[in-house]
Amino acid sequence: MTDGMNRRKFLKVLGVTGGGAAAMAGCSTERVEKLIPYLVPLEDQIPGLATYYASTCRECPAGCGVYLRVREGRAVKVEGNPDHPVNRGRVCARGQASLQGTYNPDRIRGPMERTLTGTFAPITWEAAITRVVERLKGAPAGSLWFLTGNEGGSFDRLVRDWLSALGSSHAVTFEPFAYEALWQANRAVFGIDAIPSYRLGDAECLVSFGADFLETWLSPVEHARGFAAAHGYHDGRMGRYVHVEPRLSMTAMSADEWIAPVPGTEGVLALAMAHVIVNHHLERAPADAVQLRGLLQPYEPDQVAGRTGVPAETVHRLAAEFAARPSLALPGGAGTQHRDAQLTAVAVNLLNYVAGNVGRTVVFEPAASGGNGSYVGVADLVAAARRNEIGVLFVHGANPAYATPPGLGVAEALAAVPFKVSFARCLDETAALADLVLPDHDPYEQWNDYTPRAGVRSLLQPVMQPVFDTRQTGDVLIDVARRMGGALGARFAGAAPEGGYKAYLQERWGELQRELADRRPFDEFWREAVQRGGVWRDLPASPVRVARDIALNPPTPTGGGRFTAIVYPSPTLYDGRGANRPWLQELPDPVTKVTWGTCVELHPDTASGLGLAEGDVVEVRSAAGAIEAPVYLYPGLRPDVVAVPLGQGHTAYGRYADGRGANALRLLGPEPAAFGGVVRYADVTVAATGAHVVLAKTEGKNRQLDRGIAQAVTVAGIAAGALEHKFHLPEAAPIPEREERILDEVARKQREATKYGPYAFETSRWGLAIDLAKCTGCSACVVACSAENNVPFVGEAQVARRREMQWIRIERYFEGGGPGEPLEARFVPMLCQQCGNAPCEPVCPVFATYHTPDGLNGQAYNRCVGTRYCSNNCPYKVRYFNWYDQSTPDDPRTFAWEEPLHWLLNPDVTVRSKGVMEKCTFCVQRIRGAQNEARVAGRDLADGDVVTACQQTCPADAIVFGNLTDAGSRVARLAADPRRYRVLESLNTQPAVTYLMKVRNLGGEA
Amino acid sequence: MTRWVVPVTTGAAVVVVGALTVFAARGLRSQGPASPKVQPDTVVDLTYEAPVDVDTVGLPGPRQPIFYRHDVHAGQYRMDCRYCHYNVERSPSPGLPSLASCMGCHLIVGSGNPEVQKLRDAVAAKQPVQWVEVHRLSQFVHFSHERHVVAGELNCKECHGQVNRMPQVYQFASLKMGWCIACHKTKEYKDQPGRPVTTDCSACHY
Amino acid sequence: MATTMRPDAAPSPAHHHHPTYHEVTRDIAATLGHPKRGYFILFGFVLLVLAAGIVALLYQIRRGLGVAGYSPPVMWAVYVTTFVFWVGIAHSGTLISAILYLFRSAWRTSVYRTAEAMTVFAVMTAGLFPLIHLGRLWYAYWLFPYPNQRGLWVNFKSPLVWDVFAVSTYFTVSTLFLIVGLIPDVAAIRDRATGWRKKLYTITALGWRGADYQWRHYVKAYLYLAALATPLVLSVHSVVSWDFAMSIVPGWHATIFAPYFVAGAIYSGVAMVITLMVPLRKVFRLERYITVVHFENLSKLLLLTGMIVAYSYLVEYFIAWYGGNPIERATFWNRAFGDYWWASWTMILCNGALPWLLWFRKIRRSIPALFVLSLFVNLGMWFERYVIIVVSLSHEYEPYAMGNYTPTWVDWTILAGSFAWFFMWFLLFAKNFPTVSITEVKEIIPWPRRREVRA
Amino acid sequence: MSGHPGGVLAAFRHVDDAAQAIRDLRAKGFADVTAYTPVPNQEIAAAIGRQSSPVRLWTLLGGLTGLGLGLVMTLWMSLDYPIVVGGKPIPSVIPYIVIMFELTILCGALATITGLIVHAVRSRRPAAFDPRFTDDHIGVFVPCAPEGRGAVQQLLQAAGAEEVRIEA
Repeated sequence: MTDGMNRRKFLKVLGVTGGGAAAMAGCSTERVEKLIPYLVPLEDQIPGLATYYASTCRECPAGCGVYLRVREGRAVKVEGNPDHPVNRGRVCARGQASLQGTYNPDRIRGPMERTLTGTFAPITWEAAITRVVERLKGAPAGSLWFLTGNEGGSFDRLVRDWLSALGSSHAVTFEPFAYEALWQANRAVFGIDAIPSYRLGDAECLVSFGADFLETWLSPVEHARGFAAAHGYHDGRMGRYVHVEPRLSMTAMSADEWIAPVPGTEGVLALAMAHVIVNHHLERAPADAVQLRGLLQPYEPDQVAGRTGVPAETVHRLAAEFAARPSLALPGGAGTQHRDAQLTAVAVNLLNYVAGNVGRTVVFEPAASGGNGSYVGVADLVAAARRNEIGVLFVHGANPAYATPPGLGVAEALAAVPFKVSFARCLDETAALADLVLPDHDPYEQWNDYTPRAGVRSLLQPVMQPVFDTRQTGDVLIDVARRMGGALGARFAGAAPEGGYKAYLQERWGELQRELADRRPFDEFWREAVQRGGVWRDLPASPVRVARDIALNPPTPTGGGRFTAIVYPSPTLYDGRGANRPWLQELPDPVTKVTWGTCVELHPDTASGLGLAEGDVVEVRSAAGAIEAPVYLYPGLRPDVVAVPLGQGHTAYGRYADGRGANALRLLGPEPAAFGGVVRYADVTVAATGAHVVLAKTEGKNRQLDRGIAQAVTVAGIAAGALEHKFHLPEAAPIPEREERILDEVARKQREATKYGPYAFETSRWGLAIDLAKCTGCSACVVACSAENNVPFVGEAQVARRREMQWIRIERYFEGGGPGEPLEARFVPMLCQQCGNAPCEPVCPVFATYHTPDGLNGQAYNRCVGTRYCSNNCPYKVRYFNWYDQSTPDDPRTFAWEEPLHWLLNPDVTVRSKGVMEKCTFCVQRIRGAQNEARVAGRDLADGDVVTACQQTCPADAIVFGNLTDAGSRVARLAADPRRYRVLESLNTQPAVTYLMKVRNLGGEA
Repeated sequence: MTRWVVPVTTGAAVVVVGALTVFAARGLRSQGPASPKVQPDTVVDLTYEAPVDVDTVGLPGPRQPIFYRHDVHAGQYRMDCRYCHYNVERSPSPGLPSLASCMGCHLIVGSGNPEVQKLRDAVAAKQPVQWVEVHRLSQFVHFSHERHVVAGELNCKECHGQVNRMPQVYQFASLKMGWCIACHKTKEYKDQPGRPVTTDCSACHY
Repeated sequence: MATTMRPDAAPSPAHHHHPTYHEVTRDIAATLGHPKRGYFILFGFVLLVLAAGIVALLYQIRRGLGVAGYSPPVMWAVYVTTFVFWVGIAHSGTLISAILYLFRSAWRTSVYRTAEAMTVFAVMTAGLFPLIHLGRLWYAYWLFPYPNQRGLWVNFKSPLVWDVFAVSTYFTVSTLFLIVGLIPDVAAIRDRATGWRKKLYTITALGWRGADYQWRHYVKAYLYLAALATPLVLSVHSVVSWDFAMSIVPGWHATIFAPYFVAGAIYSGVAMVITLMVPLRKVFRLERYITVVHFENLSKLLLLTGMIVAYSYLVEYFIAWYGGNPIERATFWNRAFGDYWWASWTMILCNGALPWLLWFRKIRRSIPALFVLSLFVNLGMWFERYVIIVVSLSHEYEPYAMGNYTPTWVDWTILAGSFAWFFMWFLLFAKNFPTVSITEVKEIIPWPRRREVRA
Repeated sequence: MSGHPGGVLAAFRHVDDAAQAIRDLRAKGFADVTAYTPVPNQEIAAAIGRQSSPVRLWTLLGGLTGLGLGLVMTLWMSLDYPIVVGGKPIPSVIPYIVIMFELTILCGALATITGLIVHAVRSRRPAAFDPRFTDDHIGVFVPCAPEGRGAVQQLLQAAGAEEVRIEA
């Protein structure tokens, strides 16, 4: 397979598909197209059919397994690997956008060196490697440093081998979110150097102390699966979830109860709960829990209520619930980013322990290798550089110049390093400071492996020819080693001459095979691993006991500024590495719905107090620095808190990221906290600058005006029969029974009259069911849809005019929040409802939109003349118009597929041109594809043969697609669920999309 | 009563015009290669010999970088279309023979033929031959060879004409929508007699 | 023409001190002929604005509709507003020329020609906008049911297709009506003109001599054209109103729309007639033929239709409340007190309130007052359509998808261009064809007779 | 220039004189008198005495044709390539009524104009003409052989014609 891969040349590939080229042609058919054959046929490629290769997503440390859909030798879409234990076939928004990293037009196209004028100039690989070798020969062993991201696999090992052979041990790992507090707390409380796996699926009562476990924390996709299993509504039962954090994060929006304590006091609250449990509810507690009574004594709820701002009875109630059922408390996110992060982590560990969760829902496995490193490491590196102890610095997979607080002075420090080599794929802030840039392959172009957690070894394989003249860093290092000769050369002269990194990797996997006591020949083991995407097994939980000597250093009082600023990782851009993916830039933040920029979240009352309106640009100033950004009015905050997402404010990193928004890290002090990480809290002041901008957000009103768009019930409500009388728009008056009959008769006659020609035969009616009790608003479906359907991004200015084009959007509505009533947020994925009586259809003068025999609301793009009447008449507003030509390079201002981004285009879907309306059609290309297969095989479609892109990627499995006329299908059963409702049902549009009401568990019925 | 004549006749005229529009439409539709006319099957014609030398200029269809003779390969030697267009039964796109498969024969066969020499040079230079596309559908039309050939049991020549008699391949059918529809309106599902194959827009346009 | 009208028919406006037939011919023929400098300056300015409009349009075609101010959910805006505005303007022309003709109202004779010309040019202007607002106007011909190889037809259920038929029919019929009415006048001028104009009119008079055998058919044909134009004019704006009423957009979906729109159309049209007539009368010195009486009658028409429009506004709001549909209510609340309150109140002030001044005879008979008022009405009627279209769309069913709209320079330039286009035609017409009907003005002047008529 | 059979041409100022003159002439058997008026005039028309114009038949038939055309076109076209929109019947007559109506008016109007032209041309009588007749005079032309012209001339003058002249 790989050989076929290597022989492949893109010229041929492009020629055969014509996909890219033809796509650019828009709707013109007049151009002469060339057909360019392969020189040698590819045994695993059938032109016109997709091939799938297993690999691993490296967008964040979670390490989900993915399949790459490859057409004619180019990867066109990321899909989840169903076998992979981490994500079980689901992928998050960032994973879906990962191919925009591969095809990013700003990728470094070949090796570069810094010239005397300070600019970069291209250089050959040969010359580049020679330069490295010279420098290494000249540098004293000790002065050699290697900074990597969280590589978590054989590459880590390679780097360490490589360094040790050169006599250096300065390998530093830097991951912006390294969870230092958790590592420390686990050492302190359980004496184990690991992060446990949190079994959300088994937790009937979940309390998150700030952990954004559905966004970025540890392994969001895996968590979402577990959360959906435990917290989804299954015949009368569901888990309960309480979120403790000063800010209502996206994750918190799925909570049944949101408690906003004084910033930094989550730990105290957790200890208070533990206190109650050890004193009153010891049912499930392990025997040695009582010994903690003394330790917890000072945390009696009434004592701490003042500090946390949470009334004692709440603590008692929570503790009772927590102790009564299999439960789980999560330390993380904002809860473990303030000064007292370690206290929080320790407290949560204790809470889990006394509730008897350790070993049940908190499972420690034998420590996985590597870990995330620590901020302290970088601080040391900077110090060393300042002391001129670093002669040569290699940087791979880390971008400290951007991702650390500017106060740390990474840039200045690096200036003191005589020779810096970067292996960056994009010219990020750190690479921009390097002397030599040796661009690495994209993860999807290289051989590698990754260990998300103990027991899981996940493989990466090149799914296509490299897009640019890049080389895999592993190969480069080995090449350098060979040229260095000596100890280093000897170390890598090894097993496979010329084998390069792949051979090294296979050596490691040989060891793994022995470790697994697998007797098969290695090739067999290897091939299977490559096909499956890795090997994994369940490890026995290692039993842990609480340590005897635990010190609880008292929380530091918050002081200084008027507000506490919380700097949180963006659910879309993570720590900023997603900022050069246009899909992620245009993906509305699940909470604020703002795109393409930074906004400062302020509580409406706070804002009015400061005389600020939405869009007013404010200066947020802390002791460390200041940023300027527009205000977003967000009721989901404590009035004394402002929140700013990370991820923007790049000063390099390509056209989509550079100079956009503000970098919230400027607010943070550089000095590592006691727990070894960055404190992402700051005492700040907020002042208006007088400037005002129109926020590029996709949201109109954030209240649903009692229109029943997003409906919800409570478990108690269902028990009390709330579902019997369902919500409807209040009619002017109930229709008299006689008229009702007449209306039905008319309707029947009409249906009869539509049975004609191709409509006269029995066909399916495609439908979708969306369970709002599971939907977490994570927006993975949005990017998946864009990727599958060639949906272009339109850019900030257009979004500001509400011209975004994502075919599925996650509407977020607020309920309550008035004085004394809790604020509640609801998500509704809104896509074309494929109405049975579609209002959009009859108004189209040219039949461009119409009803297909199988019940879709079809859209023939090439027939559309662009009257836009259909959109006016669509009550759901799910039709999107091509205001400009996003599909042609002729107009660079609006071109959305800058080469090589256009290699992402799905050849099965028309690329829409200027002036036509487009919309969701339930991935009709997948339906037709499946129907063709079925016809050719002479069989009927079975339930599950067709899977829409949104359904396929949904981490919570909230979306189900299928045939409504097939009573046995999953979707048909859900469409009959008592919680079913259809949006704006009173309009008699007969939507094919059924929503299942969100269910909230207000507790008390444990 | 002469004054009746004029209005009556003119009135009639307008009606006729109206009717004509309608039938004109009919006509327009069925014209062009309507339901593909099937020529007598010539595959059994074992005696066919392709003309020895033909002048490309005089022939219809675009001129190709190499004057590949379908009439020789498919006609005289009666090679099956699927030998080169190997995907036609398993993929929407019929597939284009790789130069390797050409060389399968032409390593030995055809020495001395200047056109074959071009092929060998191309392979030697590792330069793919850039054939000119003859049958082109717009990117907003999605056509599956697999379904038409396997499920639809269509013969290649119904859409491509008698390629085995074409020294240089030309576009036989208009490949316009009206032409597709004309056929779809006549054909029926093999397993459901009486059910016409679909004329649903979204069968091809998505 | 009033075949049944006796020379001593009801006292006509121009009754006292009639001009003689000859004076009529002379005075009106005098309005033609070589224009003065002022005319050319005005015409040049109009062409300039038109050019700007065309440039804006070409730019929009090149880059896409995005250059206009559209922001979803407001998918229709200035262009459709202006389309409805111009179609509305057209209507009064047909009303005066056809409906009043059937009602035999004598006073129409001296104003109907201007009104009718205005109709034709207004429809010509309106007809452009359905094209301008298309995403792919180069495919506009797909809107017609022409035989094509695809075998596809148009969707006759779509109000937009009704529009295509209604507007093109309306254009054809009103143009024919104008031309037919012109023939005898052109003949009259032909017999007085000299030089190239003589040639022009000789051709355009189609050999008219006013012979009995010509009048005989002419009179009937004109009568039946009027009879056809009358239901047509009522239908056209009903169809236009159905573009909205047929949808489910709150604020559009109302049964009152057809009569409401027709009244509004005539209202705006009459206003435009006044706007045109006042300067025309001055420049062409037609005070003798277009008298205060005519303006008073026009303003009565204005008052009547204005009252109907005001009533329709009330009904809209009333039904929104009485119908009890919360979404409908929200829409109208938003109209009155939402982000677009200023537009709604402009419309209500100009169309609902100001016409009440016309209850005063003083104002009805004060030409300057009427002129100013007519300008306000034109403004108000444009805003009426803007409110109906933009404001309704900005506040529909899906709260998350609600949003506001602001036009860009492209919208404004094309809007201005449409006015230029209209006035270009009107100026050309005014200098080359009689803007007051020679023949029909004569008709209401009794023939000189030797003996008294025997009753 | 005479594109007409010679005769006598008279110009009247007073409508009753002209009408009287025409009546007298017809009484004397001059059937094909041509009268010119700048505006249509009932008295003259009555004096000339012809049945009302057949143009109305054109209007009627044109209208009916349009109606039929609208009906046939809308129904046939929607059945020819059946497409369901908004769950409505494929041929739905009610919306099609709008189209039928518009076509009725359109064809009616076009037919009327055709009728006008056709008949105006067909009933044309060659006769002498004077520009004054489109201004303020009523013209009467009596085609007659040279020998009879004197009598006619006298009759017309007696009737009060302002001017009478022989047109060769």
